[in-house]
Amino acid sequence: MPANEMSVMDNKQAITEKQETTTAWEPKITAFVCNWCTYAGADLAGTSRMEYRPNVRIIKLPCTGRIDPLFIIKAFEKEADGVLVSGCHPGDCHYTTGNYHARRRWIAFKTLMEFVGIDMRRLHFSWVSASEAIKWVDLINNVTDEVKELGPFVEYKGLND
Amino acid sequence: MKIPYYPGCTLNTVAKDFDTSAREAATVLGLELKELDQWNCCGASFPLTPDNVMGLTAPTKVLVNARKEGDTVTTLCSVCYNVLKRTNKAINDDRDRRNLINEFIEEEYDGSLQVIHFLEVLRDRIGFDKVKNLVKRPLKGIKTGTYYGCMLLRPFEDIGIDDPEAPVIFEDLLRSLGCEPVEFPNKIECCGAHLAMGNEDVVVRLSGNVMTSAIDSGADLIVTSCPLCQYNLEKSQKRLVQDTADYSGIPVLYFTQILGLALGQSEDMLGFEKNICDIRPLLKEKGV
Amino acid sequence: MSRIGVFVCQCGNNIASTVDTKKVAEEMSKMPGVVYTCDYKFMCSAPGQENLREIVKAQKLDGVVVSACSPHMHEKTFRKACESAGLNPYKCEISNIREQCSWVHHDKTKKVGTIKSIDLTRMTIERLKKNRPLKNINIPVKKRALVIGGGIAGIQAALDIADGGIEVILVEKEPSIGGNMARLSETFPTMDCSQCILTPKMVEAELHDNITIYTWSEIEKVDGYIGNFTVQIRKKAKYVDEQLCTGCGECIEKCPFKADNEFEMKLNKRKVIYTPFPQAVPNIPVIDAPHCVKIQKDKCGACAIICGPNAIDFKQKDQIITEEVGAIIVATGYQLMPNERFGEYGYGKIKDVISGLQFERLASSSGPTGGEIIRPSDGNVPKSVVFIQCVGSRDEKKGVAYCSKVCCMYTAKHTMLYKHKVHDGQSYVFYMDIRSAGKRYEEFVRRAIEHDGAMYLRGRVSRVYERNGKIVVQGADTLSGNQVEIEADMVVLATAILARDGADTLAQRLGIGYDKHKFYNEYHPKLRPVETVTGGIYLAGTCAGPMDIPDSVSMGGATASKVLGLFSSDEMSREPITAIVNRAICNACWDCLNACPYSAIEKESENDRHGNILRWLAKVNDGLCQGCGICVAACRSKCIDLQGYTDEQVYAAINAF
Amino acid sequence: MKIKISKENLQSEFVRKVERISGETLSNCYQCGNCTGGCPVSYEMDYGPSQIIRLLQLGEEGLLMNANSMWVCVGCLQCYSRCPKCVSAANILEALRQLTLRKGTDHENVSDLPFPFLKNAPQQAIVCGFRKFVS
Ligand SMILES: Cc1cc2nc3c(=O)[nH]c(=O)nc-3n(C[C@H](O)[C@H](O)[C@H](O)COP(=O)(O)OP(=O)(O)OC[C@H]3O[C@@H](n4cnc5c(N)ncnc54)[C@H](O)[C@@H]3O)c2cc1C
Ligand SMILES: Cc1cc2nc3c(=O)[nH]c(=O)nc-3n(C[C@H](O)[C@H](O)[C@H](O)COP(=O)(O)OP(=O)(O)OC[C@H]3O[C@@H](n4cnc5c(N)ncnc54)[C@H](O)[C@@H]3O)c2cc1C
Ligand code: SF4
Ligand code: SF4
Ligand code: SF4
Ligand code: SF4
Ligand code: SF4
Ligand code: SF4
Ligand code: SF4
Ligand code: SF4
Repeated sequence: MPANEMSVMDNKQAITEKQETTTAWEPKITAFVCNWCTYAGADLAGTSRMEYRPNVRIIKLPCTGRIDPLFIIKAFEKEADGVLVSGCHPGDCHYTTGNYHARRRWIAFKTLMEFVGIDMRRLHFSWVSASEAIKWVDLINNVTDEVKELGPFVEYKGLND
Repeated sequence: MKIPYYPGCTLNTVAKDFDTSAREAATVLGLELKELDQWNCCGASFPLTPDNVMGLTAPTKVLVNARKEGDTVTTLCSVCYNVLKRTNKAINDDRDRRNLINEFIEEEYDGSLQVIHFLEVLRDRIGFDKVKNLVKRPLKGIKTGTYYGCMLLRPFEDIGIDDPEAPVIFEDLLRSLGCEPVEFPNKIECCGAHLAMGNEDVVVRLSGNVMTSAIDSGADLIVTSCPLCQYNLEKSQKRLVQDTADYSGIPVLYFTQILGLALGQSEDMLGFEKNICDIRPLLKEKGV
Repeated sequence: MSRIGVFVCQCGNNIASTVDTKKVAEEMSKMPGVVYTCDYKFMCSAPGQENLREIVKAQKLDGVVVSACSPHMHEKTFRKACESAGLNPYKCEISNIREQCSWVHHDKTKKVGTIKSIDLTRMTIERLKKNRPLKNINIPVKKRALVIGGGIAGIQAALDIADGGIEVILVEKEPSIGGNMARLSETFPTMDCSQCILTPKMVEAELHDNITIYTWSEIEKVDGYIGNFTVQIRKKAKYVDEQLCTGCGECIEKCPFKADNEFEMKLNKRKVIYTPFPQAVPNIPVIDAPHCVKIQKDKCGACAIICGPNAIDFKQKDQIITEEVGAIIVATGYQLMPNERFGEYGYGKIKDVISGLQFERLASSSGPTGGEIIRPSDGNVPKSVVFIQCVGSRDEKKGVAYCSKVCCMYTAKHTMLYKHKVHDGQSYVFYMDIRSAGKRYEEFVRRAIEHDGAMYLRGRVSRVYERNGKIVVQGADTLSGNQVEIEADMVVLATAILARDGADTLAQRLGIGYDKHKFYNEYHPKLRPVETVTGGIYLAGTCAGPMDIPDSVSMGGATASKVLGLFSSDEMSREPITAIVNRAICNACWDCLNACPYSAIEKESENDRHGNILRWLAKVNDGLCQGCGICVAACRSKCIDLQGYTDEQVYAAINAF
Repeated sequence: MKIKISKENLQSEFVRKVERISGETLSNCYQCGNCTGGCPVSYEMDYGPSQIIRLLQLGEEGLLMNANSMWVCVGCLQCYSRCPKCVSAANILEALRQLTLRKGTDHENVSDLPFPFLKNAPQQAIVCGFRKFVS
């Protein structure tokens, strides 16, 4: 492990003060979302003061077409118990066809994920447009609950360490 | 050239003229219509509801037997043609139905047969040019109304013998025999089909429209390719001649009869005497 | 080690009520590389920004994280502030702890919000460490525009741009500009004469100092990108010297041979040397080479003999002209589906079954009959005319699934024109729905029915055939539920509006998208309707889909305003979020090139001193790249990356969770 | 005449059965009327083919099962051949016939058929007629 990554890990432990000791286990969800649709949809959930489960951490990308399957594997290797990928609706992509590329790749990737033994209920692919704040909220709640039921994802943790 | 031939029930009985004239004409053209060793009725209608698999078993048996004798089968009757060709396509295209039928009739048929109409044999295997060269008695000046009816043309996706709105295969054949085909609006409209059973009024109206529109367009004669069309037209002709003062009638003949005539068969052999409206005075009048 | 400053915003109480901002700042100060943290009431306020600037300078920060609202709100604000403090703007990142945290987690104990804000900020800090300073891309702009297609849409665009002081090149493939509108008689919904309103515009375009018109010309090749296109135009041989010709028309008069007249929709013949119509712009004839007896068989030559100024030149060759422009407007229009497609309507074989555009020519006072409505077959006045709508439109089986949008309206117009010219005539219209959405459009259709006596029948026509010299139209009136039959003297088909043949080839040359019907794709159907995905290329008129004249003109004008906007400064500046190839390791598999929706990736060769190609590799054209990153995910050997969203940055964020 | 329209009727077992047996999707029909316009026997039908489809779309069973349309249809496929939406009214009418015949109700009484017809008519007319009219 590179030096500064190590320090990140150490820091993290220091900062979060072992939340597990005080509360029940909570899953961690990494969300890869596109800048134009889903990120804006999530913003709208905020401006509308909706409420949803706090387990998700968003990583913003220009387009779902930018998502490398390795990002997802990496996320599972690290802290994530569930991963969410969300972008524009088909036909609505800011970059015209980016989400098609993502979807095509996703189909191939799905088989791979199943092959390497990741429960597909841990990995969600969705479309949320800039106006679908409610859909975003439902999505996060559902994904969080589902992953929570599955329990922590331990198989991959520290593979790279 | 030998070609496996499925006559179908009607050509074996009431439409014997259709069958014999075709066989004779084929001989002149250097062709043998080889009747299938074993055959049964095709069912006379292609089941329009896709859930009716039973209706496909009879025609499939025909296809199975035909397949044993070659990769092609030809028919003369448009209805048989329609039923066999569509069944064959259904079996070829639809795996589920294929399996179901095969299981039922205990065969392994895959739809690999080519079902062609005798008109296609003439057009694609012999060629109308060659037919033309063999004509001994050119039927010059005879204006023919070529009546296609429904089964020879529709549905286009399954049959595809010719353009369903403006077919020409019939006209092209008749032109090679020296006739002058005339265009008439009802050439692709229905004759009344199976309503012959139970609803004769409709048949008389539809078939009557076919004949009057042909007459109005200047036809001297109507040719058909289906015993049911032939029957409906003739039956209606009888009624019209009886009931309508200014209806003079028009000869209605199978295309093979006309073909035989042009290829030099004797008139006596062709069964012209059975027609309600005799063609022989016309032949005399036109001097052919 | 980096020197990062973290600024946590309270946003009044918007953040502070559910996030302990002080705690967040405190925790962040423990992270390696972070040298300064604080929390502040309103970061975006003037004092907030001033504070940021001062600290950047004082602390010599090389990176800034602002934990505040969505980057869609204030990323620009803070990047600008950093820039003015001497920090590269792309070394400033926003952590969204308001929309993504304080506003969606209402826990008043601040526990949930604080933990999440810490996570989010930490992820942003780690990401920031991998940020490289980037510079905005400046692209010089060539302030000239190209308009392809001289229909009403193209003419309008050209005039508006030219009036804005910009030079325009207008390329038209026919011998005259004017397009389909030049064929129309009168136009709905106002019924003004088409020529009367179009011709002045054509002349204005011809005389405009800023407009150069190339007729009888087509686009051969397009290179470059927004602001910098190089276009090759094939100027086909007219066999008439445009400099010498005075447009006297003697040659046309003398030419003894004729060919089908396409402008008149083949209703009559024209000479082999011709101008398509009397008001043609430019008024210079062309020779239809395939039909010219001199060119084909070296006989005749009558036109050359009569021509006073010796303008006829049988040896003229096609010319290729190269033009440099900064923007391109595509306005290539439509064509009608040929009648020959419809067997049940007589396959174009029944002479008196005609298309809508043929009817326009019959009704036009400058048309082949001088505006008299007569049958093409025998010249008689038709006393009963059937109009059939939706022919080929809304027909998935034999035609196209879409609605052609203008035929409901022009059919109503046709019934009026007919009534005005044949007072004792009766018109019938078979329709499925009447689509007359638009200002004064429904009123227009009602006028045809109520005032001009058009008989509207709701139903499709099944068949049209000839019987005893009449045309029999057999269809249904679904409102009464009956089959109906009409004996007509003439039938007019409102055939579908299609994209032009060859529209796809032109699109490929331009690198713009088109749908399955070959209509060009707009960037966004609602919000960017006149732009294409390719920067600097715009769409006007019916090449984008069926529409009428008012819409075509509006689109023409809208493209002009886009072009004038683009040309308002000498350079374009844009975010440097573009792909970049690692030249050392690219193995030229072209996966990126095939994936890029903007054709922004080019093949580049590396040559030795003698010009021999050593190897190929991918190269990103910054002018075209939109920064989607699709190529990055496509490249299996990881040798292309997206600036601003590099793999390194993304992994840093993932790892920091 | 008044037709009562309700969700139950629109999605009734009957309507679903017709769709299943015919293999056609009723909602594809946009009621252009082309089938009725081209049908050679629609003049004789209580409801033309497009009206039959409309009644099915409305979930109305009584009117169409009592109509003569299904018995008059000659199966000529002109309707399907020209339908811009590739809907086959012929298949739908066949399905209605099947629904009646499968209940054991014959449309023609075999013993009523005139002897000359049975003697002279082509076999195919008889076979086909039986298939269309007799269970
Ligand atoms: C029968 C009928 C009647 C109508 N009546 C009315 C009416 O009354 N009122 C109304 O508002 N609308 C009416 N319309 C619609 C109207 O015709 C169109 O909205 C309008 O003409 C569209 O103009 P345009 O410039 O987009 O296309 P077009 O007029 O088609 O012009 C396109 C031009 O581009 C040229 N071109 C094409 N390809 C190339 C190329 N590759 N390179 C160079 N040049 C090229 C063409 O030659 C043409 O000159 C009618 C349409 C029809 C069919
Ligand atoms: C129910 C419904 C659904 C629709 N759905 C769609 C759809 O799905 N897709 C679609 O493309 N279109 C849809 N539309 C149409 C769409 O709403 C309009 O096309 C569009 O909103 C028009 O925008 P506008 O800017 O012209 O007018 P407006 O949206 O009306 O904006 C005008 C603005 O001017 C302000 N204003 C008015 N008078 C003054 C004044 N004197 N001084 C200063 N300000 C003034 C008003 O407050 C308002 O903010 C729908 C319309 C309706 C009614
Ligand atoms: S920067 Fe954003 S979060 Fe901070 S005060 Fe301004 S609006 Fe609120
Ligand atoms: S080419 Fe000559 S004759 Fe013809 S219009 Fe021009 S100047 Fe007149
Ligand atoms: S040379 Fe050609 S264009 Fe000139 S008059 Fe003769 S045919 Fe016409
Ligand atoms: S505009 Fe009217 S006539 Fe034209 S396709 Fe649409 S509905 Fe049919
Ligand atoms: S980032 Fe997108 S636009 Fe740019 S080169 Fe890659 S795929 Fe093309
Ligand atoms: S995908 Fe990668 S290796 Fe292939 S050409 Fe593009 S940059 Fe080079
Ligand atoms: S032709 Fe087709 S779409 Fe039109 S009414 Fe008949 S079934 Fe419906
Ligand atoms: S198949 Fe039946 S419904 Fe269709 S056109 Fe023929 S008779 Fe009419």
